[in-house]
Amino acid sequence: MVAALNAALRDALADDDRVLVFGEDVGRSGGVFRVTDGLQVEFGDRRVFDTPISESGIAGAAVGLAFAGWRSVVEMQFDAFSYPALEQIVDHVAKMRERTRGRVDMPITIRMPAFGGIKGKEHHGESPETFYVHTAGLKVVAPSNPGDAYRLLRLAIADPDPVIVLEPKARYWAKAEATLTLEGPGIGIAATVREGDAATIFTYGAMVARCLDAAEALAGDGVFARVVDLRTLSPLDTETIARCVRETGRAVVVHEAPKTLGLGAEVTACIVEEAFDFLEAPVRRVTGYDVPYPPATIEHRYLPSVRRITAAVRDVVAY
Amino acid sequence: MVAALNAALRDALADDDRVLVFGEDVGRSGGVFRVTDGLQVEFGDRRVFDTPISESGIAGAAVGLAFAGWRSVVEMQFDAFSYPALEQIVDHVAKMRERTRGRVDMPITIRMPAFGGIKGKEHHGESPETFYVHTAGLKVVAPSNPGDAYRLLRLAIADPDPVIVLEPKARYWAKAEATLTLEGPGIGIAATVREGDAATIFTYGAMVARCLDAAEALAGDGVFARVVDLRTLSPLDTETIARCVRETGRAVVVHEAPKTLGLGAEVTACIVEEAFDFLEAPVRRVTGYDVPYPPATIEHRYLPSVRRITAAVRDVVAY
Amino acid sequence: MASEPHHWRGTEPRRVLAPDGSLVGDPDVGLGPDDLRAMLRFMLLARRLDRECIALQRQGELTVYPGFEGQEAAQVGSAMALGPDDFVFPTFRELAAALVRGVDPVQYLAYHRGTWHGGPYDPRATRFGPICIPVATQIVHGVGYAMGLALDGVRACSLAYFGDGSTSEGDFHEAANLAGVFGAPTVLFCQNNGWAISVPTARQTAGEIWKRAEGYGFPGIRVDGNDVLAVYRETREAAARAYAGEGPTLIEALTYRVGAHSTADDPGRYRGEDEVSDARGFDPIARFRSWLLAAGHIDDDLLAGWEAEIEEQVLTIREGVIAQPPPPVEWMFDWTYADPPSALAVQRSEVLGG
Amino acid sequence: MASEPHHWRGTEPRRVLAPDGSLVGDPDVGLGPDDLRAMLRFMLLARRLDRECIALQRQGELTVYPGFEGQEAAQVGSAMALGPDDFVFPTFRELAAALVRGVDPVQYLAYHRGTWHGGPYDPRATRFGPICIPVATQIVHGVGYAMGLALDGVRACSLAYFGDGSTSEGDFHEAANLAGVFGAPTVLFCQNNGWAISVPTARQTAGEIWKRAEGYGFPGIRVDGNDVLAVYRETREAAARAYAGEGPTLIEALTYRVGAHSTADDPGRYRGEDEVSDARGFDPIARFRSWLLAAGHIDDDLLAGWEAEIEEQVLTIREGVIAQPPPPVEWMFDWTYADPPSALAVQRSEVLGG
Ligand SMILES: Cc1ncc(C[n+]2csc(CCOP(=O)(O)OP(=O)(O)O)c2C)c(N)n1
Ligand SMILES: Cc1ncc(C[n+]2csc(CCOP(=O)(O)OP(=O)(O)O)c2C)c(N)n1
Ligand SMILES: [Mg+2]
Ligand SMILES: [Mg+2]
Repeated sequence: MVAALNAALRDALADDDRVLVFGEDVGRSGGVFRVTDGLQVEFGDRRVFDTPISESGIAGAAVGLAFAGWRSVVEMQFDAFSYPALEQIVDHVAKMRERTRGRVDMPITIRMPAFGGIKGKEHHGESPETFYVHTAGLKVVAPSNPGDAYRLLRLAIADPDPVIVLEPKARYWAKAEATLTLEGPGIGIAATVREGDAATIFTYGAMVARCLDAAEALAGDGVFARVVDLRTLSPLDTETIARCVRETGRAVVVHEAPKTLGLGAEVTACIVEEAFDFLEAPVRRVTGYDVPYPPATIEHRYLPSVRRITAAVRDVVAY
Repeated sequence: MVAALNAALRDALADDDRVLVFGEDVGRSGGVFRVTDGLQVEFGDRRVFDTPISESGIAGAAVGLAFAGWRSVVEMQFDAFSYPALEQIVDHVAKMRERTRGRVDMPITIRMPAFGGIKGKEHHGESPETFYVHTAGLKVVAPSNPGDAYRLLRLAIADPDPVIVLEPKARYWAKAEATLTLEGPGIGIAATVREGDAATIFTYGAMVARCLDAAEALAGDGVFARVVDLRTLSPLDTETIARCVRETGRAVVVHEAPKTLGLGAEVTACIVEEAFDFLEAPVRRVTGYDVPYPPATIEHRYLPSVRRITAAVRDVVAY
Repeated sequence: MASEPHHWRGTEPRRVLAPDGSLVGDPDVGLGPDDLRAMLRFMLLARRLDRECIALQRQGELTVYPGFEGQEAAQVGSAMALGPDDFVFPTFRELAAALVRGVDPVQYLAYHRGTWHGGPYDPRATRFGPICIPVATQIVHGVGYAMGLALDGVRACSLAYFGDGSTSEGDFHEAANLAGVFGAPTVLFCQNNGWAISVPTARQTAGEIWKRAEGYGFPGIRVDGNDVLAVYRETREAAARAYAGEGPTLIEALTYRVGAHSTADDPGRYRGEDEVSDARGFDPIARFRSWLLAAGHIDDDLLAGWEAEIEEQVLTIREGVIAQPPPPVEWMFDWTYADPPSALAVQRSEVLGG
Repeated sequence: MASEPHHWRGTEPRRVLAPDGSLVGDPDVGLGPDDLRAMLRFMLLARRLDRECIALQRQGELTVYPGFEGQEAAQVGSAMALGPDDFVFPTFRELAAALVRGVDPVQYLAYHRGTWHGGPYDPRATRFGPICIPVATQIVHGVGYAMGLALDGVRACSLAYFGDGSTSEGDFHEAANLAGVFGAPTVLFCQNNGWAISVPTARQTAGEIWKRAEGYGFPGIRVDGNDVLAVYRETREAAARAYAGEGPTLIEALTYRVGAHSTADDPGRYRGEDEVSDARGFDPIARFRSWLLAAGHIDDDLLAGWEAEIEEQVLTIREGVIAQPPPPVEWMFDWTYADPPSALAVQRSEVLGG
């Protein structure tokens, strides 16, 4: 996935000379995960540059640059390090278009390695999507594979509105062949990544692969679960969500973020609103727990496991 | 309510000489809403003091003061002005107890005037509860009347864990007689503020009064809606929520925050998990819209109105 | 003689005119008599309009309004020093600067009437950013904008206004540090008016604000913010450095907030009347007017003529403000996204449907 | 002679020992021969342990590890200058300081083994705060703690460590400004090691870090961070000022990060080997050792004896680290709240149930 993201940035820089890439360590070193590798050499240090450690400054500078007609693609080095920028993101990045009655677009892309699963240090495994999905004016995407990563990042950069791109760091090094192309579903469209009719598992990010594993395990027992990769977390693809529940009658939502007011709450509420009559069992949420993200040696007990996912699917199917 | 909050602070300062009150303009001027009126004169400027405009500094200083054995009650001058402190709140205030394996408590109370309805300026009408309810390690309360305000603020201050106190600014000047006492339900306990069996309206903050108006209007038409004031938003009183849905079969959630991943999503998910079999209609959410909080002259079109609430209740009842 | 405002203590500010209007520097700051007169006229209009706004608020025609009486020189002097391509990022208290920059006051006041947030005027056309409430956040925008100017190789700068209290925020620091690192063509313009709501500058910081600049590697300047000529000259020089690629300047303009923080504020709770009446002895308009009179650039007839004109101008503005209706409710939805998601369209029709 | 690290340019730092170990100041910093020897021994232990940790990481026994080779004097000198009641708020790179403060290295390294977050040791007992990753946030804690000391009238101070890169964050500024306003008894101790991951100090800020202090109204000091005696003396004086109620001090200690940012980092991508080998010419241990030898405080026998002892000590630590099992999974739930809500108890039993 790193290569796909890198290609997306390269192509965006090449296609539109108003695109800038900046953030901490994105220039010379090419980013701590090498997502920006080689870009500074190729496009020069005017367009790809390192900043001081200053997340609020980075987000705020992107706002000012937008006033000056630039299209910033900024990196927050890790999920939790976007928190110092929250005021700028909520008060200005998200609201500036409204505040100026459409006169000033905020074509800002805020990338960050997100979620856990890499035995990282504290504050390196956060799932911050709730903060951004709840904030009107932002879009939020979370690709799970290289093809989506390429396309969604490019669409994010091209979007006149600010887009938060949550890159599942646990999938950065996942090997997968992919044609990198702009063709394909846009922001806001979920993908059914495995067919099934017993229940639908809604998920995103690194949990997509895990849910596929769970579905495979279940299939061995004759339980055929559909898996939907939401891909875009805001706006949610409520149509696909409702359709799948109408078709399968049962739903499980899987994510790494803590349960309370994690995205699963919104997906559940949406199912209730849009497909109540078709719902044959309570929606089950298989999520991180309502605790701080735990240390490396026990993070696997925090993250939704194949066992927990399959158990939840069996539960709703047996309901 | 201002008087009740003021009394709670005064009594807490008097009862425990490790309690400190600080924030922007809380000392000499007594706070922009006068919640801290007179406290500096009474307890001196060692214990009640003004700070520079530095929300992250205020929250972070409270963390350091907790290490030194002090119990800080800090004010964020308005809801949106807590955002610059988010990193300190999420990374440290909420997590420090866990990070130190229980060796260092964080008895920090973060008060803020919250929600809209006072024709305020931009960034003065935010409903930030989602950010705090989603954050493990915090408790969140939102009293709707003077009695609860007094008790919950005192309990928050006495709590060994950090508590966010969202004070519904639109109710600051509401006239209501109340005995101010510590006796009564603790943090985590909702209140049924009006009986009814046709449906339950779950709400909190300034919307409690509005929901009561709506229930009154509905009662005129023979529709008897129960109204539950959640009072504590984290941890949610899931028992009361589930019991009410079991008893009334129908639910509406009302809040000012935008719909997507507002608290209504969690309440809905909780209902589905705990009372699915009793649910006779989809849960309806009557909330702020998924837009930035609007300017004063149209905020009444954004906030849940009696009309929108009654319509939703009629909908679920007729379902 | 009345004593200087408390926060003026310390390093002597740069001056052209002494508080009594006498010359202590070179009055040739690069402005001809017409410009000098225009400067005073802007200050007079600003003061009159400011008072009118307070009246409008009391009459229920505006929501909470933040007056700026006493700060006319700081705002008019700095705003006049900018060129047409320069871009201003204001706080919520820069109506005087907005007037100078040609922002339509009725549109500006739509903000305080509660008919729109941010910039009801066109920030691009006026090169005057949206009104900004979360203190210090706009300074970062100013720096980002300036970085953009530098990338484009445009000979222009940005200027962000902010108060003494705002300098305590992390965003002040991040903005200043970024400006230094990127050599951004920007002016960080602090109106130190002695108070941040109820907190005096001395409880806001233990240092002098202009001195912070050295730590960021660029010049810091302390100017008498009630001396419009000095403000003009220092801002102009800062802008000139920016144009020349010499990077940012921090200007601390010492001024005084004569009125309340806003119409919702009661300064009687935290400061004495003496302080305010003392400060009136340093009035920026009186100072400049007395020098202009002495220098023969204006006379009483001209002033009387202006007074009548300004009355009329303010009346027109007043009427314009009062005539502003609330915005169509669908505006709430129409600019959140360039291309609104379908769920938002549903919410929009719910509102319009009733 | 090798050239000085790039970021040492500018104001000459305070020194007792020149880089070659010769005296350029008064070596009587208030330490007797035993203390001086202890100082060197801590530095030697720290370096040996640091290298062991890197080995442990390579062997899969630790998660990502941030080495501190080259910074031993900055850490040991400053930590030794503190009294038992003083409280340290570290970053993630202060293992050497932790050793001096008596933190059990096995418990400390539990953090890097991934068995617990924050402070696996007891921060209260050791007066050494939890390891802190979000840069600059701990500086604010140091200031808050110091405010608490002042309220209690205790004769003690806090000291927060942070890097050059961390000074770009808003929290650095808010901490420093609060410290100034409240006259907090605290030491803001910057280890300027020239790099923040891949970004050199010159791209982090255009100013000199120690100069920031003036803007906050308290003293700023630039010290040669590879001169352990100077570091000790300056920190001790800063602490003494704090004890005496004279408020905060900002210390910029010029040092150099000889190794990678962490075991996950590849410095070959952004800096040349020349720079590193040049910097080795300013090694803090060699400098101090050579002076101690010359002054007759140590001899080769003693050093040889230490070497053997340290090998053994490090072996014991190594074994202790490797012996550490993952924590019981329920720990995940046991300290989130003093009094966990019932929903969390349900989650806890779900985990324990399988
Ligand atoms: C982030 C943030 N915190 C708090 C406030 C509330 N507030 C509004 S104005 C103000 C005082 C600002 O003082 P100063 O910067 O000196 O500007 P002045 O009001 O004097 O023009 C405060 C605290 C705010 N607007 N933004
Ligand atoms: C708020 C925040 N942003 C980004 C990071 C990622 N990060 C970890 S260490 C580091 C560099 C720190 O540099 P410096 O302060 O000089 O300390 P050093 O690593 O040199 O000891 C960065 C950017 C972080 N930990 N916290
Ligand atoms: Mg001010
Ligand atoms: Mg460094």
